[in-house]
Amino acid sequence: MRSAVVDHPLDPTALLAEVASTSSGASTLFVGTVRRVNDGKDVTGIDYSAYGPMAEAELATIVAEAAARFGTERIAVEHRVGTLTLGEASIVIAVSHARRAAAMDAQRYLIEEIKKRVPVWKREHYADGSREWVDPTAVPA
Amino acid sequence: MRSAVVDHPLDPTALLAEVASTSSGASTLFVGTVRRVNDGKDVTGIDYSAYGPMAEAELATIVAEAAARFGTERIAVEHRVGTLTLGEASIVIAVSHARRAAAMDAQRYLIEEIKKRVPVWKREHYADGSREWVDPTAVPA
Amino acid sequence: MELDVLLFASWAEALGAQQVRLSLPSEPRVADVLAAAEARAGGRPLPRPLVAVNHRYAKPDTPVRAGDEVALIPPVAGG
Amino acid sequence: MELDVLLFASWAEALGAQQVRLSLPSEPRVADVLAAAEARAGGRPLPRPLVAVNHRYAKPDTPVRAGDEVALIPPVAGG
Repeated sequence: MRSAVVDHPLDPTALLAEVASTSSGASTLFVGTVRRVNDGKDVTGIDYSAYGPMAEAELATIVAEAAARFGTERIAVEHRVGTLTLGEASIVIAVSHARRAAAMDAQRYLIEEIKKRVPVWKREHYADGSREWVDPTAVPA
Repeated sequence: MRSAVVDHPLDPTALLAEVASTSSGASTLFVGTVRRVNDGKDVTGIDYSAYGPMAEAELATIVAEAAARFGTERIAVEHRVGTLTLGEASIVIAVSHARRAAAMDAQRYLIEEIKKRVPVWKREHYADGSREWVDPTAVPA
Repeated sequence: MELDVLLFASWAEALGAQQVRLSLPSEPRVADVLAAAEARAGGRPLPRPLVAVNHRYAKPDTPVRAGDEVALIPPVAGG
Repeated sequence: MELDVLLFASWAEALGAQQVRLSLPSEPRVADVLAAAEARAGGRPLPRPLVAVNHRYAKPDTPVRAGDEVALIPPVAGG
Protein backbone atom coordinates (compact mmCIF):
# COMPACT_ATOMS: atom_id res chain seq x y z
CA MET A 1 0.00 0.00 0.00
CA ARG A 2 1.13 3.53 -0.74
CA SER A 3 -0.22 7.04 -0.38
CA ALA A 4 1.19 10.44 -1.21
CA VAL A 5 0.41 14.11 -1.58
CA VAL A 6 1.87 15.28 -4.89
CA ASP A 7 2.05 18.52 -6.85
CA HIS A 8 1.95 17.09 -10.37
CA PRO A 9 -0.90 15.75 -12.55
CA LEU A 10 -2.21 12.36 -11.42
CA ASP A 11 -2.04 9.21 -13.55
CA PRO A 12 -5.03 6.95 -12.76
CA THR A 13 -3.81 4.23 -15.13
CA ALA A 14 -0.48 3.98 -13.30
CA LEU A 15 -2.21 3.57 -9.93
CA LEU A 16 -4.51 0.89 -11.34
CA ALA A 17 -1.47 -0.99 -12.65
CA GLU A 18 0.30 -0.56 -9.33
CA VAL A 19 -2.39 -2.43 -7.37
CA ALA A 20 -3.15 -5.10 -10.00
CA SER A 21 -2.37 -8.70 -9.16
CA THR A 22 -3.29 -12.15 -10.40
CA SER A 23 -4.61 -12.86 -6.90
CA SER A 24 -7.20 -10.09 -7.38
CA GLY A 25 -10.58 -10.67 -8.94
CA ALA A 26 -11.54 -7.01 -8.92
CA SER A 27 -9.90 -3.62 -9.07
CA THR A 28 -11.59 -0.30 -8.52
CA LEU A 29 -10.47 3.19 -9.32
CA PHE A 30 -11.96 6.37 -7.92
CA VAL A 31 -11.05 9.67 -9.55
CA GLY A 32 -12.17 12.99 -8.08
CA THR A 33 -12.16 15.81 -10.61
CA VAL A 34 -12.73 19.56 -10.72
CA ARG A 35 -16.34 20.15 -11.62
CA ARG A 36 -17.62 23.09 -13.64
CA VAL A 37 -20.50 23.89 -11.32
CA ASN A 38 -20.58 23.75 -7.52
CA ASP A 39 -23.48 25.02 -5.42
CA GLY A 40 -24.80 26.75 -8.52
CA LYS A 41 -21.61 28.74 -9.07
CA ASP A 42 -19.57 28.67 -12.24
CA VAL A 43 -16.15 27.25 -11.26
CA THR A 44 -13.10 27.91 -13.42
CA GLY A 45 -10.44 26.23 -11.27
CA ILE A 46 -9.47 25.20 -7.75
CA ASP A 47 -6.39 25.83 -5.61
CA TYR A 48 -5.72 22.79 -3.44
CA SER A 49 -3.43 23.27 -0.47
CA ALA A 50 -2.42 20.85 2.27
CA TYR A 51 -0.75 20.74 5.64
CA GLY A 52 1.84 18.51 4.00
CA PRO A 53 3.32 16.31 6.73
CA MET A 54 0.02 15.85 8.53
CA ALA A 55 -1.86 15.15 5.30
CA GLU A 56 0.64 12.46 4.38
CA ALA A 57 0.40 10.95 7.88
CA GLU A 58 -3.39 10.99 7.93
CA LEU A 59 -3.62 9.52 4.41
CA ALA A 60 -1.28 6.70 5.45
CA THR A 61 -3.36 6.06 8.57
CA ILE A 62 -6.59 5.84 6.57
CA VAL A 63 -5.03 3.51 4.01
CA ALA A 64 -3.76 1.25 6.81
CA GLU A 65 -7.23 1.24 8.38
CA ALA A 66 -8.80 0.22 5.07
CA ALA A 67 -6.20 -2.51 4.56
CA ALA A 68 -6.94 -3.99 7.98
CA ARG A 69 -10.70 -3.59 7.75
CA PHE A 70 -11.19 -4.93 4.22
CA GLY A 71 -8.29 -7.34 3.97
CA THR A 72 -6.12 -6.05 1.15
CA GLU A 73 -2.75 -4.32 1.04
CA ARG A 74 -3.21 -3.53 -2.65
CA ILE A 75 -4.20 0.11 -2.17
CA ALA A 76 -2.66 3.20 -3.76
CA VAL A 77 -3.84 6.76 -3.12
CA GLU A 78 -2.54 10.06 -4.44
CA HIS A 79 -3.91 13.50 -3.60
CA ARG A 80 -2.81 16.41 -5.72
CA VAL A 81 -2.18 19.96 -4.51
CA GLY A 82 -1.69 23.14 -6.51
CA THR A 83 -3.92 24.94 -9.00
CA LEU A 84 -6.17 22.61 -11.00
CA THR A 85 -8.28 23.43 -14.02
CA LEU A 86 -11.66 21.98 -14.99
CA GLY A 87 -11.70 18.21 -15.37
CA GLU A 88 -8.31 17.67 -13.73
CA ALA A 89 -8.01 14.95 -11.10
CA SER A 90 -7.49 15.99 -7.48
CA ILE A 91 -7.49 12.47 -6.05
CA VAL A 92 -7.03 8.94 -7.33
CA ILE A 93 -7.79 5.87 -5.23
CA ALA A 94 -6.95 2.41 -6.57
CA VAL A 95 -7.90 -0.79 -4.73
CA SER A 96 -7.48 -4.38 -5.78
CA HIS A 97 -8.97 -7.34 -3.91
CA ALA A 98 -9.76 -11.01 -4.37
CA ARG A 99 -13.46 -10.16 -3.95
CA ARG A 100 -15.37 -7.39 -5.66
CA ALA A 101 -17.57 -6.40 -2.70
CA ALA A 102 -14.54 -5.78 -0.49
CA ALA A 103 -12.81 -3.78 -3.23
CA MET A 104 -15.86 -1.50 -3.53
CA ASP A 105 -16.34 -1.23 0.24
CA ALA A 106 -12.68 -0.23 0.65
CA GLN A 107 -13.00 2.35 -2.13
CA ARG A 108 -15.93 4.02 -0.40
CA TYR A 109 -14.31 3.91 3.03
CA LEU A 110 -11.16 5.54 1.69
CA ILE A 111 -12.81 8.47 -0.08
CA GLU A 112 -15.25 9.18 2.76
CA GLU A 113 -12.55 9.14 5.46
CA ILE A 114 -10.16 11.18 3.31
CA LYS A 115 -12.86 13.82 2.81
CA LYS A 116 -13.45 13.98 6.56
CA ARG A 117 -9.94 13.81 7.96
CA VAL A 118 -7.09 14.71 5.63
CA PRO A 119 -5.98 18.36 6.08
CA VAL A 120 -6.44 19.55 2.52
CA TRP A 121 -8.32 22.71 1.58
CA LYS A 122 -9.65 24.09 -1.63
CA ARG A 123 -10.29 27.61 -2.81
CA GLU A 124 -12.59 27.75 -5.80
CA HIS A 125 -12.16 30.32 -8.54
CA TYR A 126 -15.39 31.53 -10.09
CA ALA A 127 -16.18 32.90 -13.53
CA ASP A 128 -16.93 36.34 -11.99
CA GLY A 129 -13.32 36.54 -10.75
CA SER A 130 -14.09 35.88 -7.08
CA ARG A 131 -12.46 33.16 -4.99
CA GLU A 132 -13.74 31.35 -1.96
CA TRP A 133 -12.50 28.76 0.53
CA VAL A 134 -14.81 25.77 0.49
CA ASP A 135 -16.26 24.96 3.91
CA PRO A 136 -18.21 21.68 3.85
CA THR A 137 -19.41 22.40 7.40
CA ALA A 138 -21.03 25.71 6.47
CA VAL A 139 -24.81 25.90 6.59
CA PRO A 140 -26.08 26.52 3.03
CA ALA A 141 -27.21 30.11 2.54
CA MET B 1 -24.07 5.56 -22.31
CA ARG B 2 -22.67 2.57 -24.14
CA SER B 3 -22.25 -1.14 -23.57
CA ALA B 4 -20.82 -3.94 -25.65
CA VAL B 5 -19.67 -7.54 -25.66
CA VAL B 6 -16.27 -7.68 -27.32
CA ASP B 7 -13.70 -10.34 -28.19
CA HIS B 8 -10.55 -8.25 -27.80
CA PRO B 9 -8.55 -7.11 -24.75
CA LEU B 10 -10.28 -4.35 -22.75
CA ASP B 11 -8.84 -0.88 -22.27
CA PRO B 12 -9.94 0.53 -18.88
CA THR B 13 -8.23 3.87 -19.53
CA ALA B 14 -10.22 4.40 -22.72
CA LEU B 15 -13.53 3.75 -20.94
CA LEU B 16 -12.58 6.13 -18.14
CA ALA B 17 -11.80 8.83 -20.72
CA GLU B 18 -15.05 8.07 -22.53
CA VAL B 19 -17.22 8.93 -19.51
CA ALA B 20 -15.16 11.87 -18.21
CA SER B 21 -16.73 15.31 -18.23
CA THR B 22 -16.18 18.68 -16.64
CA SER B 23 -19.69 18.36 -15.19
CA SER B 24 -18.53 15.30 -13.23
CA GLY B 25 -17.00 15.50 -9.79
CA ALA B 26 -16.21 11.79 -9.61
CA SER B 27 -15.47 8.92 -11.93
CA THR B 28 -15.26 5.27 -10.95
CA LEU B 29 -13.81 2.34 -12.76
CA PHE B 30 -14.49 -1.31 -11.97
CA VAL B 31 -12.26 -3.94 -13.54
CA GLY B 32 -12.98 -7.64 -13.11
CA THR B 33 -9.93 -9.83 -13.73
CA VAL B 34 -9.04 -13.50 -13.94
CA ARG B 35 -7.87 -14.62 -10.53
CA ARG B 36 -5.25 -17.28 -9.89
CA VAL B 37 -7.23 -19.10 -7.24
CA ASN B 38 -10.98 -19.76 -7.13
CA ASP B 39 -12.65 -21.99 -4.54
CA GLY B 40 -9.23 -23.30 -3.62
CA LYS B 41 -8.41 -24.44 -7.15
CA ASP B 42 -5.40 -23.30 -9.15
CA VAL B 43 -6.81 -21.45 -12.17
CA THR B 44 -4.68 -21.01 -15.32
CA GLY B 45 -7.25 -19.31 -17.57
CA ILE B 46 -10.94 -18.85 -18.31
CA ASP B 47 -13.05 -19.29 -21.44
CA TYR B 48 -15.82 -16.70 -21.46
CA SER B 49 -18.74 -17.31 -23.79
CA ALA B 50 -21.96 -15.37 -24.28
CA TYR B 51 -25.34 -15.60 -25.88
CA GLY B 52 -24.31 -12.63 -27.95
CA PRO B 53 -27.50 -10.78 -28.95
CA MET B 54 -29.19 -11.37 -25.61
CA ALA B 55 -26.08 -10.43 -23.63
CA GLU B 56 -25.85 -7.14 -25.54
CA ALA B 57 -29.55 -6.47 -24.96
CA GLU B 58 -29.42 -7.29 -21.27
CA LEU B 59 -26.27 -5.18 -20.76
CA ALA B 60 -27.97 -2.24 -22.46
CA THR B 61 -31.07 -2.69 -20.28
CA ILE B 62 -29.01 -2.72 -17.07
CA VAL B 63 -27.05 0.37 -18.14
CA ALA B 64 -30.31 2.20 -18.91
CA GLU B 65 -31.68 1.18 -15.49
CA ALA B 66 -28.57 2.52 -13.75
CA ALA B 67 -28.74 5.77 -15.74
CA ALA B 68 -32.35 6.33 -14.70
CA ARG B 69 -31.88 5.24 -11.10
CA PHE B 70 -28.69 7.16 -10.35
CA GLY B 71 -29.04 10.10 -12.69
CA THR B 72 -26.14 9.90 -15.08
CA GLU B 73 -25.84 8.93 -18.73
CA ARG B 74 -22.05 8.84 -18.45
CA ILE B 75 -21.72 5.07 -18.24
CA ALA B 76 -19.61 2.75 -20.40
CA VAL B 77 -19.45 -1.03 -19.98
CA GLU B 78 -17.57 -3.65 -21.93
CA HIS B 79 -17.61 -7.40 -21.31
CA ARG B 80 -15.01 -9.53 -22.99
CA VAL B 81 -15.50 -13.05 -24.34
CA GLY B 82 -12.91 -15.58 -25.48
CA THR B 83 -10.03 -17.24 -23.68
CA LEU B 84 -8.45 -15.04 -21.00
CA THR B 85 -5.24 -15.62 -19.11
CA LEU B 86 -4.42 -14.72 -15.50
CA GLY B 87 -4.81 -11.06 -14.68
CA GLU B 88 -6.68 -10.18 -17.89
CA ALA B 89 -9.82 -8.06 -17.60
CA SER B 90 -13.18 -9.72 -18.33
CA ILE B 91 -15.28 -6.64 -17.59
CA VAL B 92 -14.76 -2.90 -17.31
CA ILE B 93 -17.41 -0.55 -15.93
CA ALA B 94 -16.83 3.21 -16.04
CA VAL B 95 -19.23 5.71 -14.44
CA SER B 96 -18.94 9.45 -14.11
CA HIS B 97 -21.30 11.59 -12.05
CA ALA B 98 -21.56 15.04 -10.52
CA ARG B 99 -21.65 13.40 -7.05
CA ARG B 100 -19.33 10.70 -5.78
CA ALA B 101 -21.91 8.71 -3.82
CA ALA B 102 -24.10 8.26 -6.90
CA ALA B 103 -21.08 7.27 -9.02
CA MET B 104 -20.19 4.54 -6.51
CA ASP B 105 -23.81 3.40 -6.09
CA ALA B 106 -24.16 3.09 -9.87
CA GLN B 107 -20.92 1.14 -10.09
CA ARG B 108 -22.14 -1.40 -7.56
CA TYR B 109 -25.60 -1.69 -9.12
CA LEU B 110 -24.09 -2.33 -12.54
CA ILE B 111 -21.69 -5.11 -11.54
CA GLU B 112 -24.22 -6.88 -9.30
CA GLU B 113 -26.98 -6.85 -11.92
CA ILE B 114 -24.58 -7.87 -14.70
CA LYS B 115 -23.43 -10.85 -12.60
CA LYS B 116 -27.03 -11.89 -12.05
CA ARG B 117 -28.60 -11.31 -15.43
CA VAL B 118 -26.26 -11.13 -18.42
CA PRO B 119 -26.02 -14.48 -20.25
CA VAL B 120 -22.27 -14.99 -20.06
CA TRP B 121 -20.62 -18.18 -18.87
CA LYS B 122 -17.14 -19.12 -17.87
CA ARG B 123 -15.26 -22.37 -17.99
CA GLU B 124 -12.22 -22.34 -15.77
CA HIS B 125 -9.02 -24.14 -16.74
CA TYR B 126 -7.12 -25.63 -13.81
CA ALA B 127 -3.46 -26.41 -13.34
CA ASP B 128 -4.23 -30.15 -13.31
CA GLY B 129 -5.55 -29.90 -16.89
CA SER B 130 -9.23 -30.17 -15.99
CA ARG B 131 -11.89 -27.65 -17.01
CA GLU B 132 -15.17 -26.80 -15.38
CA TRP B 133 -18.18 -24.61 -16.05
CA VAL B 134 -18.64 -22.20 -13.18
CA ASP B 135 -22.08 -22.42 -11.57
CA PRO B 136 -22.60 -19.66 -8.99
CA THR B 137 -25.87 -21.32 -7.94
CA ALA B 138 -24.19 -24.63 -7.05
CA VAL B 139 -24.11 -25.61 -3.39
CA PRO B 140 -20.44 -25.74 -2.28
CA ALA B 141 -19.22 -29.33 -1.96
CA MET C 1 -44.86 -28.73 -32.63
CA GLU C 2 -41.12 -29.05 -33.24
CA LEU C 3 -38.91 -26.25 -31.90
CA ASP C 4 -35.18 -25.55 -32.20
CA VAL C 5 -33.76 -24.41 -28.87
CA LEU C 6 -30.34 -22.79 -28.42
CA LEU C 7 -27.91 -24.32 -25.92
CA PHE C 8 -24.97 -22.75 -24.11
CA ALA C 9 -22.16 -23.61 -21.73
CA SER C 10 -22.64 -26.84 -19.76
CA TRP C 11 -25.81 -27.74 -21.66
CA ALA C 12 -24.17 -27.28 -25.07
CA GLU C 13 -21.20 -29.32 -23.93
CA ALA C 14 -23.24 -32.15 -22.41
CA LEU C 15 -25.54 -32.46 -25.41
CA GLY C 16 -22.71 -31.94 -27.88
CA ALA C 17 -24.60 -29.28 -29.83
CA GLN C 18 -25.36 -25.55 -29.99
CA GLN C 19 -29.03 -26.31 -30.47
CA VAL C 20 -31.51 -29.18 -30.25
CA ARG C 21 -34.89 -29.80 -31.82
CA LEU C 22 -37.53 -30.54 -29.21
CA SER C 23 -41.01 -32.04 -29.68
CA LEU C 24 -43.55 -29.95 -27.80
CA PRO C 25 -47.32 -30.18 -27.26
CA SER C 26 -49.47 -27.82 -29.30
CA GLU C 27 -49.68 -24.25 -27.93
CA PRO C 28 -46.58 -24.85 -25.82
CA ARG C 29 -45.41 -22.75 -22.90
CA VAL C 30 -41.93 -22.20 -21.46
CA ALA C 31 -42.57 -24.92 -18.88
CA ASP C 32 -43.07 -27.41 -21.72
CA VAL C 33 -39.73 -26.38 -23.24
CA LEU C 34 -38.02 -26.96 -19.93
CA ALA C 35 -39.65 -30.36 -19.44
CA ALA C 36 -38.69 -31.52 -22.95
CA ALA C 37 -35.12 -30.23 -22.49
CA GLU C 38 -34.69 -32.02 -19.18
CA ALA C 39 -36.02 -35.22 -20.76
CA ARG C 40 -33.47 -34.82 -23.55
CA ALA C 41 -30.68 -34.31 -21.01
CA GLY C 42 -31.58 -37.78 -19.80
CA GLY C 43 -30.37 -37.65 -16.24
CA ARG C 44 -27.06 -35.89 -16.88
CA PRO C 45 -26.21 -33.73 -13.82
CA LEU C 46 -26.85 -30.34 -15.43
CA PRO C 47 -27.80 -27.15 -13.64
CA ARG C 48 -31.42 -26.09 -14.06
CA PRO C 49 -31.60 -23.43 -16.77
CA LEU C 50 -33.83 -20.43 -17.27
CA VAL C 51 -35.50 -19.97 -20.63
CA ALA C 52 -35.17 -16.89 -22.83
CA VAL C 53 -37.68 -16.11 -25.56
CA ASN C 54 -36.54 -13.58 -28.15
CA HIS C 55 -33.61 -12.45 -25.95
CA ARG C 56 -35.65 -11.93 -22.80
CA TYR C 57 -36.05 -14.10 -19.73
CA ALA C 58 -39.47 -15.76 -19.83
CA LYS C 59 -41.73 -17.15 -17.12
CA PRO C 60 -42.93 -20.77 -17.08
CA ASP C 61 -46.37 -19.79 -18.39
CA THR C 62 -45.10 -17.64 -21.27
CA PRO C 63 -46.42 -19.03 -24.59
CA VAL C 64 -43.90 -20.12 -27.19
CA ARG C 65 -44.71 -19.66 -30.87
CA ALA C 66 -43.16 -20.90 -34.09
CA GLY C 67 -40.45 -18.47 -35.13
CA ASP C 68 -39.56 -17.43 -31.56
CA GLU C 69 -35.86 -17.57 -30.72
CA VAL C 70 -35.83 -19.81 -27.65
CA ALA C 71 -32.71 -20.49 -25.58
CA LEU C 72 -31.83 -22.40 -22.44
CA ILE C 73 -29.84 -20.18 -20.10
CA PRO C 74 -27.74 -22.13 -17.57
CA PRO C 75 -26.75 -20.19 -14.42
CA VAL C 76 -24.84 -17.16 -15.67
CA ALA C 77 -21.31 -16.42 -14.48
CA GLY C 78 -20.19 -13.26 -16.23
CA GLY C 79 -18.52 -10.17 -14.91
CA MET D 1 4.09 30.69 27.45
CA GLU D 2 4.46 31.89 23.87
CA LEU D 3 3.61 29.39 21.12
CA ASP D 4 3.89 29.55 17.33
CA VAL D 5 0.80 28.07 15.72
CA LEU D 6 0.52 27.11 12.03
CA LEU D 7 -2.34 28.55 9.96
CA PHE D 8 -3.94 27.27 6.76
CA ALA D 9 -6.56 28.17 4.20
CA SER D 10 -9.13 30.75 5.33
CA TRP D 11 -7.30 31.37 8.63
CA ALA D 12 -3.94 31.97 6.92
CA GLU D 13 -5.60 34.27 4.44
CA ALA D 14 -7.58 36.24 7.03
CA LEU D 15 -4.60 36.72 9.34
CA GLY D 16 -2.21 37.29 6.43
CA ALA D 17 0.32 34.78 7.76
CA GLN D 18 1.28 31.10 7.72
CA GLN D 19 1.77 31.18 11.48
CA VAL D 20 1.07 33.37 14.50
CA ARG D 21 2.64 33.62 17.93
CA LEU D 22 0.05 33.24 20.68
CA SER D 23 0.34 34.03 24.39
CA LEU D 24 -0.96 31.14 26.45
CA PRO D 25 -1.36 30.46 30.18
CA SER D 26 1.22 28.18 31.79
CA GLU D 27 0.60 24.44 31.25
CA PRO D 28 -1.73 25.24 28.35
CA ARG D 29 -4.17 22.85 26.77
CA VAL D 30 -5.63 22.75 23.27
CA ALA D 31 -8.69 24.68 24.46
CA ASP D 32 -6.39 27.55 25.46
CA VAL D 33 -4.83 27.57 21.98
CA LEU D 34 -8.28 27.79 20.42
CA ALA D 35 -9.38 30.60 22.72
CA ALA D 36 -6.22 32.62 22.02
CA ALA D 37 -6.57 32.04 18.28
CA GLU D 38 -10.19 33.13 18.23
CA ALA D 39 -9.23 36.25 20.17
CA ARG D 40 -6.54 36.95 17.61
CA ALA D 41 -9.05 36.52 14.77
CA GLY D 42 -10.89 39.42 16.37
CA GLY D 43 -14.41 38.80 15.18
CA ARG D 44 -13.58 37.92 11.55
CA PRO D 45 -16.16 35.41 10.29
CA LEU D 46 -13.88 32.37 10.22
CA PRO D 47 -14.95 28.74 10.50
CA ARG D 48 -14.14 27.08 13.82
CA PRO D 49 -10.94 25.06 13.42
CA LEU D 50 -9.74 21.84 14.98
CA VAL D 51 -6.28 21.75 16.52
CA ALA D 52 -3.52 19.34 15.54
CA VAL D 53 -0.59 18.64 17.83
CA ASN D 54 2.40 16.98 16.16
CA HIS D 55 0.34 16.06 13.07
CA ARG D 56 -2.54 14.47 14.97
CA TYR D 57 -5.95 15.85 15.82
CA ALA D 58 -6.03 16.76 19.52
CA LYS D 59 -8.87 17.06 22.03
CA PRO D 60 -9.60 20.27 23.97
CA ASP D 61 -7.96 18.91 27.12
CA THR D 62 -4.78 17.71 25.40
CA PRO D 63 -1.75 19.45 26.99
CA VAL D 64 0.47 21.55 24.72
CA ARG D 65 4.19 21.70 25.43
CA ALA D 66 7.03 23.86 24.16
CA GLY D 67 8.42 22.28 21.01
CA ASP D 68 5.11 20.76 19.93
CA GLU D 69 4.07 21.49 16.35
CA VAL D 70 0.63 23.00 16.79
CA ALA D 71 -1.68 23.85 13.88
CA LEU D 72 -5.20 25.20 13.41
CA ILE D 73 -7.12 22.99 11.00
CA PRO D 74 -10.09 24.76 9.37
CA PRO D 75 -12.82 22.47 8.00
CA VAL D 76 -11.07 20.22 5.50
CA ALA D 77 -12.24 19.97 1.89
CA GLY D 78 -9.94 17.53 0.16
CA GLY D 79 -10.64 14.62 -2.12
